[in-house]
Amino acid sequence: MNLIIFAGIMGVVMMFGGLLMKQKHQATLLATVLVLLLLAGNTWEMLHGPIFSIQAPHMLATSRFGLLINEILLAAGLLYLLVSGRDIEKVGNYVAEYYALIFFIFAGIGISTAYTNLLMLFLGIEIISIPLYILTGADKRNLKSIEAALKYFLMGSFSTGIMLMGIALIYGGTGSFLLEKFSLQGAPISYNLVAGLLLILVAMAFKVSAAPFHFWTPDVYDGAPTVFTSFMATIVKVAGFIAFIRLFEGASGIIAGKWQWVIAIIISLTLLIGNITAVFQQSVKRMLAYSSIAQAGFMMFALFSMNNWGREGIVLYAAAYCLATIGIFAVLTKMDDYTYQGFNGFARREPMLAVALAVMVLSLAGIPLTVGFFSKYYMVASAVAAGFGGKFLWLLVLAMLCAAVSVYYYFRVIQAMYFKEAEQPQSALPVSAGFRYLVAGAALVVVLLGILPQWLLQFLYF
Amino acid sequence: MKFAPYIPLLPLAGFLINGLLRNKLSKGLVGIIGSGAILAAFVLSVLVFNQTLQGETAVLQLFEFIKVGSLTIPFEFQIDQLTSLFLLIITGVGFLIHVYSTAYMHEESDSHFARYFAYLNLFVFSMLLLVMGGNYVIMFIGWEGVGLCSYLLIGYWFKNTEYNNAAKKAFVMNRIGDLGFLIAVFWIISTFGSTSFSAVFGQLPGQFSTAAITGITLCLFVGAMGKSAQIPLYTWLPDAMAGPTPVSALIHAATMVTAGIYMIARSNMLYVLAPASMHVIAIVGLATALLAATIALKQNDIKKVLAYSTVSQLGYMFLGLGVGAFTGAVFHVMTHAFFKALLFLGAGSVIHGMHHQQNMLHYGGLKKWMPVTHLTMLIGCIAIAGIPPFSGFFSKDEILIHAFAANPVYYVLGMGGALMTAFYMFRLYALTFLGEHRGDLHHHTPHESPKAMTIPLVVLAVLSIVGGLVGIPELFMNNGHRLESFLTPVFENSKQYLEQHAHPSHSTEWMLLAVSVSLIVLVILFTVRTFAKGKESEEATGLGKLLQNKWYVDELYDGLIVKPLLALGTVLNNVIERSGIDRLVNGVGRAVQYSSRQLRLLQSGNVGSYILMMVLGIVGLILLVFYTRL
Amino acid sequence: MPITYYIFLAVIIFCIGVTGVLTRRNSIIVFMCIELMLNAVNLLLVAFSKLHHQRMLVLDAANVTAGTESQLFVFFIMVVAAAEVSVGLAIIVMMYRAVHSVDINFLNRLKN
Amino acid sequence: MILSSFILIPLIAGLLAFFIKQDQLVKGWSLLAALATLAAVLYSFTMPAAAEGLSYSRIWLGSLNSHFSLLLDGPARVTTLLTAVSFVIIFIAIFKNSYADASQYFGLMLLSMAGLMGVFLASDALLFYFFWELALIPVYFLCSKWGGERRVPVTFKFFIYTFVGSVIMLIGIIYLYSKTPDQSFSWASFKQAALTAKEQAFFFWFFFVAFAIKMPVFPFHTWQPDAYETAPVGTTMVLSGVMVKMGLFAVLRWLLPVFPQMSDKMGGFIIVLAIIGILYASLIAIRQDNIKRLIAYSSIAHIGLMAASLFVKNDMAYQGALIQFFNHGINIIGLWIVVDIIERQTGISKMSELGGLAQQAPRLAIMLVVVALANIALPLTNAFIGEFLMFSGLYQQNVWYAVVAGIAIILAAVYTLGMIQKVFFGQRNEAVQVADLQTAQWLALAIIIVLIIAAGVYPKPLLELGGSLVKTIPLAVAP
Amino acid sequence: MDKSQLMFWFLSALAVFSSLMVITRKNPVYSVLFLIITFFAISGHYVLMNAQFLAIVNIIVYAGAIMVLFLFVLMLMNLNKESEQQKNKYLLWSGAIAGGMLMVIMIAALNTTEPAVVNQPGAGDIGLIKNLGTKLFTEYVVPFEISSILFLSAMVGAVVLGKKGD
Repeated sequence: MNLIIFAGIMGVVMMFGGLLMKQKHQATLLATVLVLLLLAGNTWEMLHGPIFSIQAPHMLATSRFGLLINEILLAAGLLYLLVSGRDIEKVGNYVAEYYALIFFIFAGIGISTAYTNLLMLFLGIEIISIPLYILTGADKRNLKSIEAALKYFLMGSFSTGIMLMGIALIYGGTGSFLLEKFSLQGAPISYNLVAGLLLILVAMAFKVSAAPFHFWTPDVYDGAPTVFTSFMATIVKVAGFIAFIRLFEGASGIIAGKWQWVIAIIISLTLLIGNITAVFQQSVKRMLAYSSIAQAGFMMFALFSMNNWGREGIVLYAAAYCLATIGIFAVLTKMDDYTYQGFNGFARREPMLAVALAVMVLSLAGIPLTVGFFSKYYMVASAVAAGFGGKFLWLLVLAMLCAAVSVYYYFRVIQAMYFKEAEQPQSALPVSAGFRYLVAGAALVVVLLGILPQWLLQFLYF
Repeated sequence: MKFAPYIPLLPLAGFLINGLLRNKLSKGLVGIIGSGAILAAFVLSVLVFNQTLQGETAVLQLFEFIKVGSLTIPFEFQIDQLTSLFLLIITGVGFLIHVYSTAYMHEESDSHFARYFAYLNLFVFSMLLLVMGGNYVIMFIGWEGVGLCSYLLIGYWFKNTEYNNAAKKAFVMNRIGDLGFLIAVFWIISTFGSTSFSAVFGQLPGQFSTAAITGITLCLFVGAMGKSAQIPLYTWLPDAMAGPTPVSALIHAATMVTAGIYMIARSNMLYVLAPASMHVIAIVGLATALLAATIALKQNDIKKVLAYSTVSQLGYMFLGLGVGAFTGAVFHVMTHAFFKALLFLGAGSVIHGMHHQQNMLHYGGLKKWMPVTHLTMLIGCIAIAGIPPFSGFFSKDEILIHAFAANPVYYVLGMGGALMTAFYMFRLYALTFLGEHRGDLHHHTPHESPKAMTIPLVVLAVLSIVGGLVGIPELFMNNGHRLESFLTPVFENSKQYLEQHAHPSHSTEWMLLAVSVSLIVLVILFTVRTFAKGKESEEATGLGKLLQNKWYVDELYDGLIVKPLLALGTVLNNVIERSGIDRLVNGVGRAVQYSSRQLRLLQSGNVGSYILMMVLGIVGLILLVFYTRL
Repeated sequence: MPITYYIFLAVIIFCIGVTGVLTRRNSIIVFMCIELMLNAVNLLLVAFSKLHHQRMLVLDAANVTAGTESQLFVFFIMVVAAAEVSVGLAIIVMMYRAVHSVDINFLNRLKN
Repeated sequence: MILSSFILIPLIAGLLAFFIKQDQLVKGWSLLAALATLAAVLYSFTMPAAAEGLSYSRIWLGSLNSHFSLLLDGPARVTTLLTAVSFVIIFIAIFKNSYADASQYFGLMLLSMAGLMGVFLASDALLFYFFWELALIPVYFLCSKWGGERRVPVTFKFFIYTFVGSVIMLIGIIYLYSKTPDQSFSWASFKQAALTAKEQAFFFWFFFVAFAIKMPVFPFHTWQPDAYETAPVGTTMVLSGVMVKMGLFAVLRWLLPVFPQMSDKMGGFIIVLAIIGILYASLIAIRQDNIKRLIAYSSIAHIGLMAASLFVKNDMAYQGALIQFFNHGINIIGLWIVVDIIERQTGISKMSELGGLAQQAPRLAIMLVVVALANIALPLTNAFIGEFLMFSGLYQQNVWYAVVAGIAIILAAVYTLGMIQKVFFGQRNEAVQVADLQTAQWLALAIIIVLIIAAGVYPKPLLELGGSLVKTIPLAVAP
Repeated sequence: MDKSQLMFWFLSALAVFSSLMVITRKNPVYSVLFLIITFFAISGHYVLMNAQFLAIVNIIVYAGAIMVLFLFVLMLMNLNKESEQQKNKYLLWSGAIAGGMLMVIMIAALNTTEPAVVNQPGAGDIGLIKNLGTKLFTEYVVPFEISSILFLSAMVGAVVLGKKGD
């Protein structure tokens, strides 16, 4: 919960820092330090309790789960700044402001992982969304960026409208904005509440780009400056999921037996559309956009089964997905050519990065020995553990078949890197050795967590 | 008896030495090693024979070969009278043929020469395993081993594709039979729980269903059909003449092809309990004897005539087995080994002398160049035609008499076959040795073969003459049939279950003998007169053409079995595999790509349509939750 | 007035807003339609506020502040809407500067 | 600990191999690692074993109740021995071949060896799944990078195909896990999983499909000929010699004991499917002109027989199949060595373009003939024992199984002899030049031939290695 | 029907009518003006429900500030002419139908048989500034403070996006 305060303050610090600093990389340095501080603060809170205690029981409540997710997202953010800082500097002139926005987003993430009141959810989502609209349009010279920002903004606002309608109806049904009020099972079910829950579900599905509310995702991810796509697709998306899960943690019983069907249909649509459409893509960036939809389909399993397995799974998923996607995007931003052909002969060009990328891609595809496997594993296991293995077996099979389809487009990256030769010999990427080691380190973490996922999960329980 | 296991080991050693050192050894050394190994084996066989002659038999368990659950298949040898007789035939005739080969194959290069002897030794090894094996599995090892050697030796001149095809055909046809054999073995295992002869026969007659026994025996007979070239699996044998002639003599006349007879004689206990199988064997044997004889009538290739003759003679042996004349069949195996080996080696000598010309129409009048060959061949012809007191007479007569006892029709048909045998053998003799020479004398002058070839001929000729004396029928001499009394321990148990036929009276026997011998002599005289003049054209018409083309059986098989199977293979490969299964598999991939192309169109780039989808999604969800029952 | 009337009214206005979003191409008007949707929500929230207030009064006469929270929520919606409008209009202006059009379908490079 | 060394030696050696830059050194290193593994395997055979075999267990994922547990029982003995021996032979055979990026090639080979060992040893379902994939991934890289023409799409098809199978299996594993009495992945618990008849029916197929694709059994086999054709030959040897045994082995360890009723009920159907596959593949093999595809189809036929035998569930078929695991692996590696020699020197793999090679390379021809004879299960070669027992077992189950499947014996003779004839015999094609065997290849083939004959003449040690069916699948046999 | 009911129907009709005009007018300026009328109608509803604070805020913030901003932008861009030609009739109709469907479905779904609680106008004074203010600065101080972040980011956004050239 301290994250909200610290992140807000640091956002302000960045804003003013921007006035003082003349050099772009100073801003990056400052931002990195500040994220490190955030991370340290959050770690402290996780281990020893909050530094400031905010007494707002009806608004926010910390949970170990939320803190762990914050920790993961902050670590991912640190990695993100370290590997992509240079690219943020290249987007435009307002580097400090970009960082400020990123910190504001972290404040929003802090809210999303700790809210207990629909108002806070609304504010949190908006605090995340509004800076993102701006970041999407940050590359003003690029028409794609403008288009993406406009699309994102209009559709985002529309979904806000839907969400608000949902909140209003829930209020009509329960007379409260508190999660606990409508989470109570066995409370009289009003139609307002059910309709409201559905609408809010739709709005959240929009945020995490679940089908059929995902349409903004490919266009926005494609159009936004690649560094910010990386941020959006990973950290923000996971935060959206946490908000989603918190929202429905106890509410799934309200729609009684139909909840699983609703989610199952959304999951299957998401998986199918995400995976199948990704097959066709020629641009790696756009492929990653569809892949993020596809991964969202898997993450939705946590909502589907609503049990501890799902929660553990989402923790792993957060780590797996953030690490891998940030790594791939970091390399992608250094490339001139975002198509698969651009990766031809990459293994010769950058052997170490190629290995790291391969590991990350394998992780995204869910191959064992990478954390991506366990994240998918926990998702399927959650559904089985919840007792849906029989009735919804088709969903599990579908999910697994979609995972197999995903191998198709992920492995095209590996194929390009390792088995195809570039048309003309290319020099190494213009990156520092530190960058290479960082990406490789991330890949190593992916493998280590793939062998011992408990190392991460134990933080949920100690 | 202790040294019996060394009998097969000797040729195996010969095979290994000649095979591994084939580039290092000289031809002389190779010949000595190859023949020496067989000679040593022969000597040991004689010792073994001596012991069995005194009624000593043994089952030697060497080591545990296969042990699975309750089933144990030891690597065991069974040495008894039947075995020792075959040992003698195999090693004896084998040795002669080895000696013969040292001269016949002398034109080959060193390493090929060694390869040839290695194969021959391997063959003898396998054949010995076959006859010594104490259970059906060991027998099967030899059974397939001889098939392999036959394959290797038929395709010995591997540059020639036709020879290779013949080799392949032999192997595959043998394999068809082997499958029958294998199934019989499985059946035996499931019925008797063991494959050892002693254990299996020891349980008989027991409470076994006739159906099972009949099934087993018929399956075994299928194996025999393949190995001993019976209808319908006989067509490989004539083609097998592609191999070097000594090989034909050894494998495709004297030894391997009689494996079927050995096996059935060995399994006599089973067969007597399955009369239906016996009938089948008799009929198939007789049919084969007649069919092959008719084909032999019009063949012009000297080896082909002999080959069909072999098929025909094997048919007689099966006839004998079928009518319960086990001793007669074995007797005929023995005499046939002598005179057919002799004939083949003689033919080989002729071919050698004629510089690998095998068409009899180009022979004629060879007796003046090749006196030894001529004389020995004549003896062979007489023996096979069944003129007393040559060996063939006694053995064939024994079979035919038994056939008469079983069914006079068998006798009449068998007699017809015998007449045809006389006809084609003397046709061969006359076309080859009598009359004017029809070949081109300017290029090649026929010559007599070297000593290494003629001596075995002479030895075999002597055996062909006197070989029959071990089985002089009761008709001529009381207790003359030494062979029968020798083999009694093998067959005595089964005798009581044999279908009992009234044995023809002596007077009937005398009459039959007189008629048959005189008919044969008549045929011989007619044949020699006709063909000494060389009256035979290349082109035949009518029935002759049918016979010359072997009743078109090969073509029939080709059209009925081979081509459809190949076509089926092609269909499976091109249609089912490529356009069916694989297409389906690839189709899944293609369907995904297709739907990918279609689904991306949803992503129209148009905010209005995106939001439209969202609204429809909301509508759908509300409908789902409020208005459906799940 | 029965609460359902308010619900219906809000839903009708909300859906008119949705229809506007679906059918119009001028991004400013689309944005205005979204504002219309927000207002429909606001209206509904205020109506529920009254409903809830009265319900709670029946149960607990001392609870005079029941229902305040949804009016405060409306307040926050307006706050957020204001922030959104400033950003949204900035985006629209940015687009207009670049392509001299505010048609949402004018820029259509990102698809498939 | 000795069991872990089966996996760890190749794993560590493989990882280290990536850093050895000298080609000869890395080859020697790999051979050394394989030999060390073989030594470990052989040493383990001398160790006194409990009734079920050697085992080792250590906690791995506590919260999932998954253990790093290994079990060396009868089938595992055979397959680990096969793996160790095969890799030794393979490394010898390809010693003289040159590879671009040799360190990567050999490193990946060793990694796949570690994966294979793991699959054969794992007695924890999750661990098993891990190794199942670990064995596959290196092969994917090996085939895609060092393979022949069209290597990328072909390998990809292979990969996705098998991957589909394994993810389906993963669902089964997860589901069974939830049904085990103690929520554990261990083999013992899986055998006690309480499943309803319907669940058995479903998940039996989930597992079977994964294994069937790996084997491959008709009609899941279409990836295989293409993959064998394009993969680099060392990898093809691994694929065809060892990797196909994964599926068969998995049936023994994970399918039959876990789904006893279903495997009884469906056994007949699967056997029929396998037998159809045997004949089908044999008939297709006859029509192949490409020698590699011929061997591939021949392998499908052989594997089909083993698959059928596993479902027969009597001792003869079981032991026959087990011994055949080993024999088939050795034999097919021998065939590939010969094919490799020919293809490397001539660049031709079409039989119609070859011919008469026996004149140029007599030693090679003899070696091929011996291996080919083993391939058609001639007595006194190793495969005879296996096939004899398998057919015998099939016969005990149903006469017609043995009779119909037996036709394959004949067809095998047809295509194998046809291959020998077309490649080695007949008129020599002057344009095609083949030198005779080099030492390394000679050595590899000699080892193979010694094994072929030794196992053919004295199969007892190998048969004893496998143990009896009752020990492996006690539940299946109990009424 | 008393006065307040009459007012309700009038205001409702006005709101629906003017919002319909918002989405049907070709000229955006008219749309803006009709939107302002809608807002006024909604504010009227607020007054009816004794939520004066919100009524005032609605008029000042929405109708006043926000709508003027819209109008300003429109004028700035000189978009008062009808510049919008809907090429895709299909999309237009499907949009209209989908919107209508949503409406029907939502109304149907929300049409409860719950006992109709009459919303008496004028009852309760929770809508007064005093009550709201107290609550806002006690219980709702956290969101209130947090919304400042929202404004800060909106401000930064205006700078980043609106500033010309870079």
